[in-house]
Amino acid sequence: MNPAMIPEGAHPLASTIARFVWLLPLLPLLGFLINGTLAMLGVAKVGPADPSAGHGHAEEHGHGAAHGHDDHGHATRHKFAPIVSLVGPGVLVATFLLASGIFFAMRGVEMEHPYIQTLFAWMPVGDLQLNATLLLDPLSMVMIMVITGVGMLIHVFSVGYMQDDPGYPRYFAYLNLFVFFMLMLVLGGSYPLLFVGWEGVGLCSYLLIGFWFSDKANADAGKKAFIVNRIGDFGFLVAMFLMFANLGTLDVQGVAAKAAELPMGGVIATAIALFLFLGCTGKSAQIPLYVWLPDAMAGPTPVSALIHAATMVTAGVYLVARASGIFSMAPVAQLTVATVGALTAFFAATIGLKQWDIKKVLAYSTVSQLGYMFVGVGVGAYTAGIFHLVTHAFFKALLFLGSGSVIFAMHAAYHATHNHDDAQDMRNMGGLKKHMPVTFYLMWIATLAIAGIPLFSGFFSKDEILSSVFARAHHSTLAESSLLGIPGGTLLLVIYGLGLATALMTAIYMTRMMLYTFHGPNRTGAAEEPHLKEAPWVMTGPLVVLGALAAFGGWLNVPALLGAIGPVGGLEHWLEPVVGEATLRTTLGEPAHLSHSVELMLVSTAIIIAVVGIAFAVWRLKPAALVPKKDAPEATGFDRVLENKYYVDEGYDAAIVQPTVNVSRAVLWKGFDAGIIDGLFVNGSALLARAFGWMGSQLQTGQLGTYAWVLLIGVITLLGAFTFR
Amino acid sequence: MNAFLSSINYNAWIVPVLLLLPAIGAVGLWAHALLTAKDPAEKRWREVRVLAFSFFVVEAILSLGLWWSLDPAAAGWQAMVDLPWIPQWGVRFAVGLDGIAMVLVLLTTLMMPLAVLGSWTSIRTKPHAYYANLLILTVGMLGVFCALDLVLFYVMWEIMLVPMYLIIGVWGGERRLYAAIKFFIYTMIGSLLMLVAILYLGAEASRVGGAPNFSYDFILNNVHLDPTTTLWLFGAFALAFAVKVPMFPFHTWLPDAHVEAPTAGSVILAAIMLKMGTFGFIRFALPLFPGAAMNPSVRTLIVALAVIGIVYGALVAMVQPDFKKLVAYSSVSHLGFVMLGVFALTTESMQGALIVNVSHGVSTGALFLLIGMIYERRHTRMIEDYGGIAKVVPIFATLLTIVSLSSIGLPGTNGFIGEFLVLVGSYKTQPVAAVISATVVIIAAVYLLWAVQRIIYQKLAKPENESMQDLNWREIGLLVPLVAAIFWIGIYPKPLLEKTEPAARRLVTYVESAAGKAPVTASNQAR
Amino acid sequence: MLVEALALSAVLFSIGVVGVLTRRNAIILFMCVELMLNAVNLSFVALSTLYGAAGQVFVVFTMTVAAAEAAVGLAIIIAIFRHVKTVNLQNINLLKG
Amino acid sequence: MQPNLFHPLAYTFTFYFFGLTALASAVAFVTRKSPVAAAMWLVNVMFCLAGLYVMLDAQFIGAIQVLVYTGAIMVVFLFVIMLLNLGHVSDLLDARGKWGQLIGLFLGLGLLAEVMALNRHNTIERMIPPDLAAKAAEAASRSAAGGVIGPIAAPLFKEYLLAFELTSILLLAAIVGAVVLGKRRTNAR
Repeated sequence: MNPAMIPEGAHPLASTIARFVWLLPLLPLLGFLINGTLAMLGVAKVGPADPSAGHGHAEEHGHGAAHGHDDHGHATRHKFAPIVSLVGPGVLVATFLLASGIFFAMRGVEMEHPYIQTLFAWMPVGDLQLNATLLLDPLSMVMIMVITGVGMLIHVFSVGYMQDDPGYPRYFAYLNLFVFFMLMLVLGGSYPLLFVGWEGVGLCSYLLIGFWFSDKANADAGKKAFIVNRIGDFGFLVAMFLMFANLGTLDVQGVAAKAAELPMGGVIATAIALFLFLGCTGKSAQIPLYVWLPDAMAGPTPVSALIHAATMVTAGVYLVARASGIFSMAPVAQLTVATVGALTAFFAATIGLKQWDIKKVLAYSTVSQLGYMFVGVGVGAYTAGIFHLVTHAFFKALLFLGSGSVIFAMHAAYHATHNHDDAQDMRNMGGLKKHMPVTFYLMWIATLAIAGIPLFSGFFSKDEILSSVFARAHHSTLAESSLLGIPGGTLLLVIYGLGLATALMTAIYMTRMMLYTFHGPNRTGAAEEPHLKEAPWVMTGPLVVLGALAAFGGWLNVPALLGAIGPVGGLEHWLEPVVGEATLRTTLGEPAHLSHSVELMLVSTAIIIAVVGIAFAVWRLKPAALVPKKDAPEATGFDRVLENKYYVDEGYDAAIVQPTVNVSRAVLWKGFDAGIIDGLFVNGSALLARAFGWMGSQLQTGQLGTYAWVLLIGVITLLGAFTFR
Repeated sequence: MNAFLSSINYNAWIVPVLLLLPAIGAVGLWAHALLTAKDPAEKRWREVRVLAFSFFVVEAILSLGLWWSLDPAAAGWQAMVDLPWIPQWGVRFAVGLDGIAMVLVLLTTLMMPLAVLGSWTSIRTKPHAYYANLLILTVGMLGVFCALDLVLFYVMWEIMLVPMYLIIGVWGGERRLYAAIKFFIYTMIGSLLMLVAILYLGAEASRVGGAPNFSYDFILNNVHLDPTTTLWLFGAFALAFAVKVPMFPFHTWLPDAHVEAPTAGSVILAAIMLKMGTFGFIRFALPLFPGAAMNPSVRTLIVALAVIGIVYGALVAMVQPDFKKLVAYSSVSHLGFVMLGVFALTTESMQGALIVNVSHGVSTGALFLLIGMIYERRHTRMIEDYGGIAKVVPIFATLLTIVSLSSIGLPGTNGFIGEFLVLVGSYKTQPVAAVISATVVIIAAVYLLWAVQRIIYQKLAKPENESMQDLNWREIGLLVPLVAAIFWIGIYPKPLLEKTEPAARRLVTYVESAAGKAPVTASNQAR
Repeated sequence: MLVEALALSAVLFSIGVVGVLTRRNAIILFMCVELMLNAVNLSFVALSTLYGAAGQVFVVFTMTVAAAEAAVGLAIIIAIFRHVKTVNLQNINLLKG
Repeated sequence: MQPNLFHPLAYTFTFYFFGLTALASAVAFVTRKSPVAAAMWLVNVMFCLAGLYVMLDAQFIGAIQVLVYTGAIMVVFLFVIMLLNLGHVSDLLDARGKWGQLIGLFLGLGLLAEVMALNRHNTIERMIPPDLAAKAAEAASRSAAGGVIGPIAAPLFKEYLLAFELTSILLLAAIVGAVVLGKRRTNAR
């Protein structure tokens, strides 16, 4: 047992409601089981006793085939829809209430040590005594609140968005299963249990991206997401082997304690940290494994909001924060994380500038913002990273759900006039503020937040990250170490520069999206325009709540400079017991502080960047000049490169996927397996035996002459043996 | 439960009964064939099905007692029966079980009824012979797991071959003869070498102990060979088992045998018969020749072959057009894991190997049953003949997804536990091999998901697929226990691990200690 | 004179063998065989001068055998001739396996 | 070997004479185109052999040779040749191609060489006892009880009686065989 963990019973939380923490993941699991059975009952029809006997005649399967038609059509609402609408979101509401209960219990208690709850002995093998343990501490509490909170809102939104979908119960079953696995990930007390959640969410994203599986593109996108995630999981697995082999334990607490004893910047700590980060790049879509996230937009929009914006993709950031004990011992690894984060942020932002599909814009914006978070946790400012994670969850979920209601309206319009145009392309939108005022205003709040306009949540979290990067550039373990020859200090400054550039571009492409979708003339088409109307209240309700959170989210962790607004450093204080020690270790003992004037200068540059970005976009972009997608001109030059996302997908496909497939087909299977082993040895030896047989048979020509010859040759050889003996 | 078992003196008679019951069953079927010669074929077919199934069910129920009656911690053999069989040659009918063998025996006895149920409606020609073959096959397999006498082991090893040859050869697919002959000759060549090695050991034992003696314990404790002979004998045993595993270069019989075998045949072949090879290594090759097994060059060779087998099997599986061949190559990859686990020689990796053994049996057995079901409906195994059938056969699609995920090794299912333990365990002694084998986590996801997607997702293009029937209650009842096992081993493998832990730990310490010292002074610690 | 007799016997035997190998006519083939038999008889007789009359007795036996063989052989040739109108061994391959 | 009046030169001369003629006619026999000529040369060979037998003290065998071999067997051969009208020359092409003859000849010589090589330790010379001439003379002087045929007839009917009877059965079988084979099939298949 790890010394740091005090026995379970004695923990202050044990007496409070927190002891029902195991109920948190259980509720969504129950939701999944109920919805799952409802989905099966609705669709399945058990076959006859003798399967091969009678072929089902067409009409008997009529109803089966009927509901297989176009998924968005106005099929009859699924017969179990009412029950599912209650169970699905209901389970989330219950979980959220329990979570807030635990949250308030935790606020009233001094959380020196995490609350460990052992469920059962999972893998008791040799000296790997692995138990299924849940670990509840301030960090996982924050994540639980985000998951259940935002998750609940998105479930409610989905009731409206997916109301006419024939796979309605199946959708909520998967969504509940996702929340279950996400909670397992966050509550995992040991890395393998965390890994169960880690791959579980990967599975759910596979199922949900490929939800409308009858279309090959969606199924492919799901498969691609799962496989790229698996590449990341390979890294996670190897990290676990390293931990077990070198540190002897796989429990989160144990590993952190043992890591502290390792030499600073030692090979083991760096290796474990780097492999863990490989896992994070897979799950949180950083370079080089970000390719799956844009394709993941093939799934329903609420899924993109929940999984590919708010929760799953932030799992990587959570893992780095959770393993802060190891990362803080490996400055080189930290620098790698920060650099990759900054590069991804910048790279994704450039692509985002030229995307036409509204969800693709938001997807690349997510990849970019995730890069920001990794910069935060990479430089050891775990609180800043987590703070940006939380605020990002609010405004990005709002943006996605907003785009969801836009798409919902566009679909309704196109469906009314049986027009099969692309409902997600901004070039077919325009001037929607007249038709969807609520969504319009809320989307502007989110845009201002993400751009970093002061008093909105984005400003506080983004500024916190940038200032912590600047602070550590002068005085931290990172500044002293170096990566690939570049000294840490200059590298951090470069990262700071990239951060500012990304902030500028974020402001530009977000305003571009707003202008093209809501402002300027309407391009949907004269017939369709009257059908464009605001989404029902069940969808706009959650938008309003998210809008409030996006606006006032900054209040959670007000920087000292603007102390007047609210409690200074709320989140900082909250996460202190979990990541405090690791943060101090990176900043050489005393907390990083900047002189008043430097901080003022940083804040003002950030504000100027945001304002300039928005102004530049408003001034340069002319929504009126846009034409609908079907007659839009082919992009040329660098725009085309950006639009086709630097041809990275095609590059991967040509460089890795096709060669492996072709090599394994031509060389390994046909060449080696069928060719050498089968052809040469197995069938070859059979051929040899047959050849000898044939030679023998040639002697039996039936002619006396031949026999005489053979006879004589025998005699001669015999005599020869005697003569030469 | 234990009280009841000991009251009926369960341990004393269970193993011989387990071996004899199927034999009696086979005779019974033969008698049934004679008696009802005149009845219409349909009626006889239904009767013999039920008769055979009842024999297998009785066998399974009887064997369940093993789970409680065997105390895994006790050293030495359990449920031991030792009768003289051929006194002149010193061959005894010695059977007994330990933790490892018991788990595999249970896997066999519980898998057989499912396999029979799997081919309930698909086998109509000459049913009596078919089910008699399955019964004799069970005798062979159980005999191999329980044998404690080398000659008895060899006899059972051969008994196992003939029925399988007939099953593939008579009730198989188009190229069944080629596949059956190839399977037979491949295994036969391997096992002949083993016979030579067994006889050599017997001779050596008679030189040491006076009379010729093939008993496993006697040879284990008293026969000490110089390093070179140990290497040669180990080579002979290893070849026979390598063909059976199948390890990398000797695996080409598996895809053909699987593709051509009928559903029950390939289920048994995958679920149980492939475990003979690995069980052979664990029971015979390692303990009898620890010196050779610990010899660094031999060990690196076998680990290298195992790793190649893992990655090669996965890569080749990716490009197979035929779904059954794809699963066959995936078996090569999974069993490569077992070999890696066995030869990494740490308790975790050995335990992991045993779990992969069991979980591969469950998942691949279920996969083959599923393939058999759609084969019965559409009579084609080619992946592109399907597409989008999730809409038409949702139950099948859900079950196929669950079983494929367990075969990929998704955490929470049985595949993950086995693979994780093998990799974590073998990282300590074979770090490079473990990391390379870990990459197969990706390739496994690629080949199975790609195949599953092309079968159940995408557009429902082909008209024949639209009229497919979903699974009937028999088929669902058949798969439910397997899916339950998948999640049980995945979430709460503790009871299974406890059964095999002591035996695995003893094996690892014995091999390491025995190989460490020169063979002459090997301490004859009880098995 | 023994050595010369045996040498002559060997030469005659070889000529007989060459005859068997080169000729295709069944009758001539037979005659060559007869020649080989005579060569053997010669060596028997030559050696019987050393080892007593047993050799000559044996020659008597070989002669009877030769006679029997010639009779049956010629009968076969006639039978074949009646079928295929030729005794050229080239085309007679009824023995083909 | 019979001491005779103009021993040893005359004896050797006649021996060589018979030997060489036998050899020449054997070669001629093999190379003749027409079977009839071949048969005649074979008869000549047999006559020379008969002469040699007589010179080697095997008078009875010489007589039998002339009587049985040349008289009976060769006559049957000629008879069959005439019966099947095989006499015409065209049959020579029955001999194998040029290559076939060359290889046949080469193999015959090879066989001859090997037989001669067997004698490289002149085993035969060492077999001849030094006093062979004296012993033969002494045996000849003792007038054989049954005359010249006695020494053959005695063992024929004593030690080799069984063999003798068997040969008679063999001859019977041969006759029956020849008759059956020779008979014209009335119901020709």
